[in-house]
Amino acid sequence: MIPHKINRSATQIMAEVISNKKFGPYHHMVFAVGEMAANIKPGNFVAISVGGEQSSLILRRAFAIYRAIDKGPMGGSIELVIAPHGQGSTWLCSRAVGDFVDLIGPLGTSFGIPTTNANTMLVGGGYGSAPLFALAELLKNRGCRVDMVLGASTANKIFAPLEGKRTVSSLTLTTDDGSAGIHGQISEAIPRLIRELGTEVIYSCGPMGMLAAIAKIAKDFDIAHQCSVEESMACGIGVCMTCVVPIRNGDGVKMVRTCIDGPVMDGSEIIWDRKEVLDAMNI
Amino acid sequence: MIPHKINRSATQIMAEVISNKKFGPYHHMVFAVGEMAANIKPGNFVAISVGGEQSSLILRRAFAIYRAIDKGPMGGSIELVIAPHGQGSTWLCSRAVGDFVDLIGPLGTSFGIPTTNANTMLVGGGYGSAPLFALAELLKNRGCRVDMVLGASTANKIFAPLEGKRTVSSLTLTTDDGSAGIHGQISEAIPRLIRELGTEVIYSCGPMGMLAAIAKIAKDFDIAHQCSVEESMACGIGVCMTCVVPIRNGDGVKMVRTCIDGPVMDGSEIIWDRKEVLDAMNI
Amino acid sequence: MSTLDFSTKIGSKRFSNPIFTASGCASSGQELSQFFPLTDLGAIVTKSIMTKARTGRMTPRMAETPSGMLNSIGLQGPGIDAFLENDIPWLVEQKAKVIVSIAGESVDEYGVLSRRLRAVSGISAVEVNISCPNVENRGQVFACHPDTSVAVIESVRRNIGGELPIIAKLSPDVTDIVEIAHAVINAGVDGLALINTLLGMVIDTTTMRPKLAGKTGGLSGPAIRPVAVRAIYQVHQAFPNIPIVGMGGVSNGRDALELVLAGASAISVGTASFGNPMAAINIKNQLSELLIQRGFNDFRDAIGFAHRGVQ
Amino acid sequence: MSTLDFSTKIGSKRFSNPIFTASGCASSGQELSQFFPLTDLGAIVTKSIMTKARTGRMTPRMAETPSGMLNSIGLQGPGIDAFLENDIPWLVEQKAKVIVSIAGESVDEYGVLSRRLRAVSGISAVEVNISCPNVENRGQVFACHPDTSVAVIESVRRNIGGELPIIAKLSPDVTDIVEIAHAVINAGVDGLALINTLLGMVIDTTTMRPKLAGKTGGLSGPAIRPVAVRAIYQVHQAFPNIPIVGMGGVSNGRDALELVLAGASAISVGTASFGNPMAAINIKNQLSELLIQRGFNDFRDAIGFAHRGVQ
Ligand SMILES: Cc1cc2nc3c(=O)[nH]c(=O)nc-3n(C[C@H](O)[C@H](O)[C@H](O)COP(=O)(O)OP(=O)(O)OC[C@H]3O[C@@H](n4cnc5c(N)ncnc54)[C@H](O)[C@@H]3O)c2cc1C
Ligand SMILES: Cc1cc2nc3c(=O)[nH]c(=O)nc-3n(C[C@H](O)[C@H](O)[C@H](O)COP(=O)(O)OP(=O)(O)OC[C@H]3O[C@@H](n4cnc5c(N)ncnc54)[C@H](O)[C@@H]3O)c2cc1C
Ligand SMILES: Cc1cc2nc3c(=O)[nH]c(=O)nc-3n(C[C@H](O)[C@H](O)[C@H](O)COP(=O)(O)O)c2cc1C
Ligand SMILES: Cc1cc2nc3c(=O)[nH]c(=O)nc-3n(C[C@H](O)[C@H](O)[C@H](O)COP(=O)(O)O)c2cc1C
Ligand code: FES
Ligand code: FES
Repeated sequence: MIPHKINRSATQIMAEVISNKKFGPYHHMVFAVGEMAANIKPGNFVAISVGGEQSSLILRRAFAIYRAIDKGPMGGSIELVIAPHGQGSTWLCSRAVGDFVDLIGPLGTSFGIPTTNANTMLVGGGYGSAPLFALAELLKNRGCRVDMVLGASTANKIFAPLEGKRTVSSLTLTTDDGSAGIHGQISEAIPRLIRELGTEVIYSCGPMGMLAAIAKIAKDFDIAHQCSVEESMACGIGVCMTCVVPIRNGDGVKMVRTCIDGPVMDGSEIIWDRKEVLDAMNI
Repeated sequence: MIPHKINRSATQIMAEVISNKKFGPYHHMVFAVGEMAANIKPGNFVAISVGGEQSSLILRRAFAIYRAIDKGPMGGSIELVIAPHGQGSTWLCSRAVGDFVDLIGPLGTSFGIPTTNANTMLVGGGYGSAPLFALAELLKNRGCRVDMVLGASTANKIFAPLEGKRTVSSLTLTTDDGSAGIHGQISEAIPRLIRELGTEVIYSCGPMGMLAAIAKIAKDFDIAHQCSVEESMACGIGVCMTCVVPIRNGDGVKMVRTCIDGPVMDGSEIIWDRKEVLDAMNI
Repeated sequence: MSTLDFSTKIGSKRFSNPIFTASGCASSGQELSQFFPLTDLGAIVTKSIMTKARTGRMTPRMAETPSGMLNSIGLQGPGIDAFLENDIPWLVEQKAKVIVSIAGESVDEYGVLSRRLRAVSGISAVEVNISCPNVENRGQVFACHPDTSVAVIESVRRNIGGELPIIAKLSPDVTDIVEIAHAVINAGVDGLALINTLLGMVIDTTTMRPKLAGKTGGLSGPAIRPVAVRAIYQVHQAFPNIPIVGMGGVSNGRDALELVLAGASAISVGTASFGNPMAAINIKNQLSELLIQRGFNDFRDAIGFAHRGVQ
Repeated sequence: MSTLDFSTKIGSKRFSNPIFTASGCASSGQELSQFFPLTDLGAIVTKSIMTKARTGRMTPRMAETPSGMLNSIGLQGPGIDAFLENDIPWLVEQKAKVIVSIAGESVDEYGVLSRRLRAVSGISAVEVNISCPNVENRGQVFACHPDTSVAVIESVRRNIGGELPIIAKLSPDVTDIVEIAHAVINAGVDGLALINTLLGMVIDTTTMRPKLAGKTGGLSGPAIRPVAVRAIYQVHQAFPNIPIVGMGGVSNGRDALELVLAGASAISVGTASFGNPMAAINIKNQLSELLIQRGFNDFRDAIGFAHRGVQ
C-alpha cells in the first residue's frame, strides 16, 4: 500500500509571534510562518511546543488555524484564537511579540467544499468558530449561501470578529445564559434554522457534545455534516494513536486518528454514543 | 535539646529583578528584597526557584550574596553574581528587569570576624570571589588588613569589580592560562604571599579542589581558615541531608549540612580527602 | 460559607488534618518550624531512625532529574537514643503530632526500635520503613517480598505493645504491590504508607560515571506521581478499609486531591518541601478549598471517591 | 576532524547507527517519513503487532504528566496479515532497516506470529513485547514472571527458525529485572529491550474519575529515564555481553549517551518523537558529536563505559 500522502505539506519551523491581543476571554495571536501559509486550507491545524526549554510539558498543543495570510507585509502568517485554559495554552498566551515558538503545520484534513452551489450552515461553539471564517469566505467565493450560527455559554465567549461577520449571509447567536442572541444551547436553535434557510450542508466545530447533537440533527434532516473534532492529541502527526474517534466499520467499530483522518470528518461516520462503541467493540 | 536557631531570619519572598547586567562571563543581578537585606551577613546565601511554573526543574538553586544594601533607593536589595552554567542558572540569567523570582534568604552561616585586628587573606576562585567583597569591607572597618587573591582558569573569569578592589590593601590575580596576573593555580601562589604578608587568617570561596588545597596550606602554616563550600543542595534549608561534607568526629566522621552548618565552615574540620572519609566510615 | 471536617483517622488515632510531612523530607521538624508552626500540619513524620547513629553515604547524594530527583542519603541519623532524648521532647513541646519512622537492617533491629518506642509518650503512630536492605539476606530490601515484610511487621507488633498504630511503608519496586499489602495487613498493620521512592540512577555524561556516590538512588517528586496514584488506587481497591498515607510527587492541592480520590486517608509531602518550605501548608489550604468547591463537608467522603464516582 | 564508527550490532545483525524508533511511537514509519528519510535511522521498530486486527481501547487514551505521559492504546493495529501485506513492503521499498515488534495474549499467539514472520524478507530482528496481559493466566503480564517470559521466548524461538535475532522487551514493573533478564537470556534471546512503560494512573480532579478510559496506562518520557538507566545498568552489569536496546525518556543526545554509558548498544526513541518529529534525527546527530568530543572513535567502546570508567 502506498500510504495516502500524510501531512504532505507539513513543516516544522520556529515561528515568530507578530501579534498577541486579548479578544474577550481569548487571545488572538499572529505568527510569522513564511511559506507554510500558502499550503493551509480551512480546517487545518498547527501543533505548537509549549512551556519553553525546561518545561515539564512534553507534548505539543494543537490549535485550529483561524486565518492564514499568504503574502502579508511580514510574509506568510497564520492567526490563532486561543483560550488560556490549562498550563500549555496559558504559557502560549503569555508569549510576547518577538518571541519564537516551535510550530508544525499545516496538519490534518480540511473542510470539503460542495461541488455545486449549496446552502451551507456553519456552526461554531466557543473558540470553535475560529476555523469557520476562512471556510465561510471560501464557500462564498464558490457561490454558496453561508449562514453562521455561533454559540457559547455566555456572550463574551462567542468569538465573532467584525470582519468575519461580513462574509456571511446571516449570523445567529445563542448563549446558554441568554446574555446574547437566542437563550439556550446552540443545538436547540438549529432545526428551525435549517428549515427556514433550506440548509443542505452543515459544517461544525466546537465541543464534542455539541458536535454529537448536530450530527443527530443532520441525520434527522438527512443532510451532509462535516465536523471538526477535538480529541486529546499527544503527537499531532499520526504516530501515537491517542487521538482516535470511533467510526462505523461494517458491524464493528474502527478507531481512526483525528490528527490524520481529521480533525475534519464526516459527522455521520462517527459513533457518538460511548455505549454504542463499547457494545460494538465487544461484538 | 533546643535546636540552635536555624535560619532564624530566613524569609520567603517574591523578589523583583531590578538590574541584570553581563559582567564578563557572569551576570550581575540585583533583586529588591525589602527588609531581608538588613539581616544579611557576608557569607550568607539565597535559594531561588528556577524555570517558572511549568518547570521540570523542581529544586532551588543556591547563590552566594555578593552585596546586600539595606536602604537603597528601591528599599533593601541584594546583588548576585551568576555564571550561566546549566539549565537553572541560564534561566535565571535570562530574567528581565521587572520579573519576579521566588527567593528564600538569608540562609546559612556567615564568615566569622576576628576579635582583634588581624592580617587577613581573602582567596576567591571564579565567581567565588563574590561574597568576599562584603567581607573585605567588614574586616577593613574592624581594622584588619585585607589582602585579596583572586584566581580563575582565564582572565575574564575573574570577578573583580572596581568598587570591590578599592577596599583591599593588596590584590593579586592568578590565572591557569597566564592571561592575567600570576600564571598558575591560585593555590601555588598563596604560600609565598602568606609569608610576605604575614597572613593570620585565611578566608576562601571557590571550587572544592581549591578549598582543599588552601586547607592544606593553612594547616601547614598553622593559621585559621574559614572557607565557604559549595555542595549540591536540594533544599537549602536543612531538611534533605543531601548537601553534607564530612568533618572529623573523634576517630570517625560526621556528615554536616553545608546549608545550615555552612556554607562558611572551619576548613580544618573538613576531611578533604575522599579516601580518608571512606576509611573513617568503615571504622 | 461551607465548612469542612478536615480530620482523618489512622487506626485509633485522629489527626486534625490529612497533610503530613514525608519521612526523610522534614528531618525532625525544627528546620520547617522556622517557616510555620508544626501544629498546622496533621502530623510530622520523622526521618527513619535506626538503633545506632549513622553517617550515611558519601556525596554526591542527589541528582535532579526531569520533574524529580534522586537521593541516596543512606539513612544518616543520630540513632534512637539521641532521637528520643532530643527530637521527641522538642516535638512534644511544640505540641506537634508525631509519627516516628523506623528502619532496620535486620528483623531484630525493628524489634529493638519498637521496644524503645513502647513507653514513649507523645507519639501518634509508628511508620515502618521496610524499604531497607536486609543485611541477613544478601542486602535484598525487606519490602520486596511478602515473607520478609511480614517478619518485620510481626517483630514490630510483638514489641510495640497494643497502643500505637502501625503503618507499613511499601516500596513501588515490586511486581505486585497488592500482594505485599495483603501480607502486611494480615500481619496486623493499621495503615499503609504508599509509596517510597523508585530505584533509579543518573550517569554524569561529563565524568561518564554514576552521578551519585551510592550509584543508585531513590526517585521522588512529580515524575513518580502517576505510579503513586496507581499503587494507591490498586491497594485501596483491594482493601478499602485500610487507611493509606499517600505520597509521591504531591506539590499542590490538586495533586493531593488526586491521591485522596485514589484512596489516600492522608497525604505526606516530601520533595515538594525542598522546592518550597511552605509547600505542605499551601497544599493543605488548597486541598481544603478544592474539597469545599466540590461540595464535600467531610474530608473522609473524598477518600477513594474515584472508585465510586457520583452515584 | 575525528571520525566515528557509529555502527552497532544485535545478534548477527549490524545497524549503521544505534538510534531506533521505539515500538508504538512511530507506527510503521510512514508518518515520520514526511519529516526525514527512514534510512537515516539505525532501524524502525514497528508498533507491536498481533495476529488479528485490534480496535484498541476507548478514549481518552492519554494524559500528560510531569515530564511524562500515560498512554493506554490497547495495541490497536491491523493484525499480522495486513501488516505483512502493506507495511513491510512499504518499509522495504524505503530501504529502512526493520525490527518487527510482536505481542500476544497467549504463548501460542506469539508462536503463530513468529511462524508468519519466518519467511518474510527485509526484517532485521524481532522484538518480543512480553508486557502484555496473559489471558490464560488472570490477565497477568507475561513479563512479570520468569516462567511466563521464558514460555513466550521459547515459543518464538521454536517458530521463527534460526535466522532472526530475538530481542525480549522487558517491563520495569518487577521486583528483580535481572532475574527476568537472566531467564530470557537462558531461553536464548539475542538481545534485550529495556524498558517498557511503568504502570501508572492519573485521576481527573474535575470529574473525580480516572482520566483514561482504561483507568491505568503506561508511563513514558523523561520522568522515567532514571528508572531506565538503573535497569540498563543493572542488567548490563550482570550480563555484559548481551546487547541492550535502551529506551525510556531519551529526548536529546545527552540522554542517549547516558543510556549508552549504562550499557545500551542501541537507543529507541519513543515519546520524544511526539514532542518533536525530528527528535530521533537530532538525537543521532547530538550523540555522535558528544562521542567524538569525548574521544571515542568507535561507538561500541562507549557501551557500558560507566561500569569501567577511565582506566
Ligand atoms: C484539532 C484541535 C484544535 C484545537 N484548536 C484550538 C483552538 O483553536 N483554540 C484553543 O484554545 N484550543 C484549541 N485546542 C485545544 C488545545 O490543543 C489544548 O488542548 C488546550 O489549549 C488545553 O491545553 P492546556 O495545555 O492549556 O491544558 P492542560 O489541561 O494543561 O492540557 C493537558 C493535556 O490535555 C490535553 N487537552 C486538554 N484539554 C483538551 C481539549 N479540550 N482538547 C484536546 N486536548 C486537550 C492537552 O493537549 C494536553 O496534552 C484544539 C485541540 C485540537 C485537538
Ligand atoms: C552555597 C552555594 C553558593 C553558590 N553560589 C553561586 C554563585 O554565587 N554564583 C553561581 O553562579 N553559582 C553559585 N552556586 C551554584 C548554583 O547553585 C548552581 O548549582 C549552578 O548555578 C548550576 O545550576 P544549574 O541549574 O545552572 O545547573 P544544572 O547542571 O542544571 O544543575 C543541576 C543540579 O545540580 C546542582 N549543581 C550543579 N552544579 C553545582 C555546583 N557547582 N554546586 C552545587 N550544586 C550544583 C544544581 O543545584 C542542580 O540541583 C552556589 C551553590 C551553592 C551550594
Ligand atoms: C531526600 C529524601 C530522603 C528520604 N528519606 C526517607 C526515609 O528516611 N524514610 C522513608 O521511609 N522514606 C524516605 N524518603 C521517601 C519519602 O518519604 C517519600 O516516600 C518519597 O520521597 C515520595 O514522596 P515525594 O515525591 O513527595 O518526595 C526520602 C525521600 C527523599 C527525597
Ligand atoms: C503511545 C505509546 C504506545 C506504545 N506502544 C508500544 C507497543 O505497541 N509495543 C511496545 O513494546 N511498547 C510500546 N510503547 C512503549 C515504548 O516503546 C517505550 O518502551 C516507552 O515508551 C519508553 O520509552 P520513551 O520514554 O522514549 O517513550 C508505547 C509507548 C507509547 C508512549
Ligand atoms: S495525535 Fe498522535 S496519532 Fe493523532
Ligand atoms: S540542602 Fe537540604 S539539608 Fe542542606
